[in-house]
Amino acid sequence: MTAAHCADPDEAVAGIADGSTVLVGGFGMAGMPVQLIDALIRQGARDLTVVSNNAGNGDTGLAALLAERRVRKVICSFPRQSDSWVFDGLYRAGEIELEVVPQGNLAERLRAAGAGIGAFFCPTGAGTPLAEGKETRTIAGRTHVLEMPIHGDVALIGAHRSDRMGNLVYRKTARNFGPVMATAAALTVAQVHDVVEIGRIDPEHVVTPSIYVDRVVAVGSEQ
Amino acid sequence: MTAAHCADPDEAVAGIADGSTVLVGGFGMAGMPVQLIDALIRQGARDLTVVSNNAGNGDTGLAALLAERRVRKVICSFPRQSDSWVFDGLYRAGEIELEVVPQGNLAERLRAAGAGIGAFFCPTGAGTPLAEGKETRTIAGRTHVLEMPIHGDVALIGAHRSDRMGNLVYRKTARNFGPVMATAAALTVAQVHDVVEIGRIDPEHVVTPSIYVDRVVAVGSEQ
Amino acid sequence: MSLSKDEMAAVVARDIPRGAYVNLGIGQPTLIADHFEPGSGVVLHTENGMLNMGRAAQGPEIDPDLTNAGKVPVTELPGSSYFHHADSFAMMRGGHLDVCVLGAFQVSAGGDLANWHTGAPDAIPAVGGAMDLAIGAKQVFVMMTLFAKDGSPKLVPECTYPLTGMGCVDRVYTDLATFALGADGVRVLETFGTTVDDISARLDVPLRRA
Amino acid sequence: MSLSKDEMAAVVARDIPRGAYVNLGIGQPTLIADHFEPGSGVVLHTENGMLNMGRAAQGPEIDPDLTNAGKVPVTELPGSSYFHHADSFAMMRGGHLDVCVLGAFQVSAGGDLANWHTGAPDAIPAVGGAMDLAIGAKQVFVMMTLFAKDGSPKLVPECTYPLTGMGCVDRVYTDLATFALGADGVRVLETFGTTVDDISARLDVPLRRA
Repeated sequence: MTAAHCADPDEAVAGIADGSTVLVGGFGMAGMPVQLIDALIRQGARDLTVVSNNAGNGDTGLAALLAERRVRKVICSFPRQSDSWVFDGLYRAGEIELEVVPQGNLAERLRAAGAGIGAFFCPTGAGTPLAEGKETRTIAGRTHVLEMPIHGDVALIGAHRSDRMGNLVYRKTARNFGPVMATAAALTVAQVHDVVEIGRIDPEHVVTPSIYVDRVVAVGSEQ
Repeated sequence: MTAAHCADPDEAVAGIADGSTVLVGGFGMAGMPVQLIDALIRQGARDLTVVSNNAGNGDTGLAALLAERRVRKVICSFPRQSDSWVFDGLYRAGEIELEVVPQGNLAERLRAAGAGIGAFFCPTGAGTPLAEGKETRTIAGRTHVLEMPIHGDVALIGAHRSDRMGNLVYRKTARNFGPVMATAAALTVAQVHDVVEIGRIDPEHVVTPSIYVDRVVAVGSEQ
Repeated sequence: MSLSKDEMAAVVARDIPRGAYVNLGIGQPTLIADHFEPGSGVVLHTENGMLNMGRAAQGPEIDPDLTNAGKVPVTELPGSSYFHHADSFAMMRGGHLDVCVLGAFQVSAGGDLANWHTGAPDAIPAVGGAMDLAIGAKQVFVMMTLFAKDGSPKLVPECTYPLTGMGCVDRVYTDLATFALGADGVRVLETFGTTVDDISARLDVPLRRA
Repeated sequence: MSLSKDEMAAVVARDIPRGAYVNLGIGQPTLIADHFEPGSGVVLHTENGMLNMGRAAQGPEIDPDLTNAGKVPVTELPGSSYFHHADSFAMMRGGHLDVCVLGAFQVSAGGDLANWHTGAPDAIPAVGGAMDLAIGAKQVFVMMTLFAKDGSPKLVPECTYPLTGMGCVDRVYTDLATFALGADGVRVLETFGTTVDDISARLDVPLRRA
């Protein structure tokens, strides 16, 4: 169905259930759906699994969600950063589960979920601790590891612009995980800087076609 | 390396070896690299495996290549068309090998080759004659079939425009197989309507990044 | 009176929800596009890489770079988008289309679909995107006559033609009746110029009334 | 004299072919970008979705939507392109980059790479894109000091730290020497302010002369 246009971020995250797997876009601050995460904090869902490249920075956004003890598990490629003290503290206290996934496997497992791929073999991580316990197979003389899709109940992504149908475009490296996560979740929510009339985005330039977008909320110009 | 700009289609297809697997873009005439195929006919390589959605129409292009007995095997999703008499005749005479692949598997197997995926499981074709002899596995309660990548020695594709680096954009549904095949071949050759200076294609709008393009030839405006 | 092709298309169109993302298979299902109500918001997908496809192109609208999966020139609607073949089939195979409508040679009571190959030994096999659509869409509708030209039923206990997909068909729209296929068997939703009893007498498939 | 970080970066830059597509890992390898000759045509990839990345952004050039993999604001060069994360890693994993340069804790004589985890029991694991780069690029270069701060060698018979990739390193650029790794073992290509004999005496790895 054509994307619903929400009045504010709270409406955009309404109904996210306890126990959901939430895909959160962004790489650093680029493409990070800050207002949607803040709304998710207000919304109250708990026992969440968060799939994102990092595990929160400073005391805001994802880190604030973690600090509220709302996240049971983080699936990410790089939790450890200079300002990831909230995650670090929870992890060292044994109060949060962590699955570290090579960044390419993270992206490809999300894509697989969106593309109807049940599992795939790839060489990343073969012979390393991150492949321990996983099925392997030699293909074309090389060890491959079997990887499974990561499906989201919800994807929260940041994009640049949407049209009224929900077609999305991004800006520069803020594109990152958004287009992939949009395909991998049952409910995709996008925050955008602005929403334009249908026909104002050239069909050749659409990055995320409207079929993947369920809810859109405009959060105004870039900070 | 930055794409080489060829003076004509003959230079663009120079060096294609006998026995090569040649990926040929296009869906119907949209995106069909007509001038490159004509040049391949003049170039003389034989014993080819051609991977394309169809198996030639009328007496020109792919059909002409087939008629010259230069193709050992066709891998495609839909060989049978109202004007595929050249292929039909060779097939019925037992003079050409055919592997019929569901169109989505064709696209996904090409993508896998370009993306470093050694094999993948998907439900397409499970329980049908096209999955006979293939490994299957039940994932999430559903029968999946193991599919292998299709690597090309050469990809011949038609795009709309290139810049001097080899970044490509396409027009409308002529995009089809070009971007996927460009990633799946050791040598990718693109025919385009025109070549523009670097910087004239917006980095947000590039569909095939220059890294995938080895040779470009401008063939002038659309017929 | 049994339904004409156009009337069948209208019945299918009526059952497609407003705003649905839909793929209409090559052949008869393309007729359905003419029967959506104005403002239905139905968005058509074509597997050669486009969403929000418009009607067939006429005269000067014809652009060789813009065709549907049947290679017929078409138009684009505002809000359309283009994507490459792997992305297009990922959309189909990943379960994102709400409905696809396919033609068929045979459908079994268990929802198996046969629509790509008659099994004739001299036929050249050609499958296109049928197997991907059959397994991918949230709902798979079939549109066909209920009986072949030789009078044999096309809704059968088991397909004798080679399969396109297993247990994938949800609804069968025919000239004589509409059927819903599910875990509880085959239900007749509607009949056209005939009765459930008459149809039942001509099929080898047990039928339930709606 | 052993090489400074900047001098090591210059040595690596010299060995990267003109026009190559290159990924420079976070940390020391980013210094290499300053040493390509004008007109080298080297195209830098950053795994967060860009080809033809320019230098670090200064002052008003800073755009929060344009960073490198280290999250440092950067600039774009004419002819750049943007793509999403799955496409970006497909580019890496599919073998399309000519060279990647990574830092390392240890490299084994057989080309195993350890650069993501010290194995310390209280360390929080974090891998980023290192494992994908290690297996994906056509040539994997490592840039590191030859000895750790405690004097232990980082070019070793077998890695004791957890692996990033198996048998993936082609060249090792250090402050004291450059090594080529291959089926014939470890060859010293060049030394800096020292001799092969001196290095040999301090490593547990048999060395061949270029």
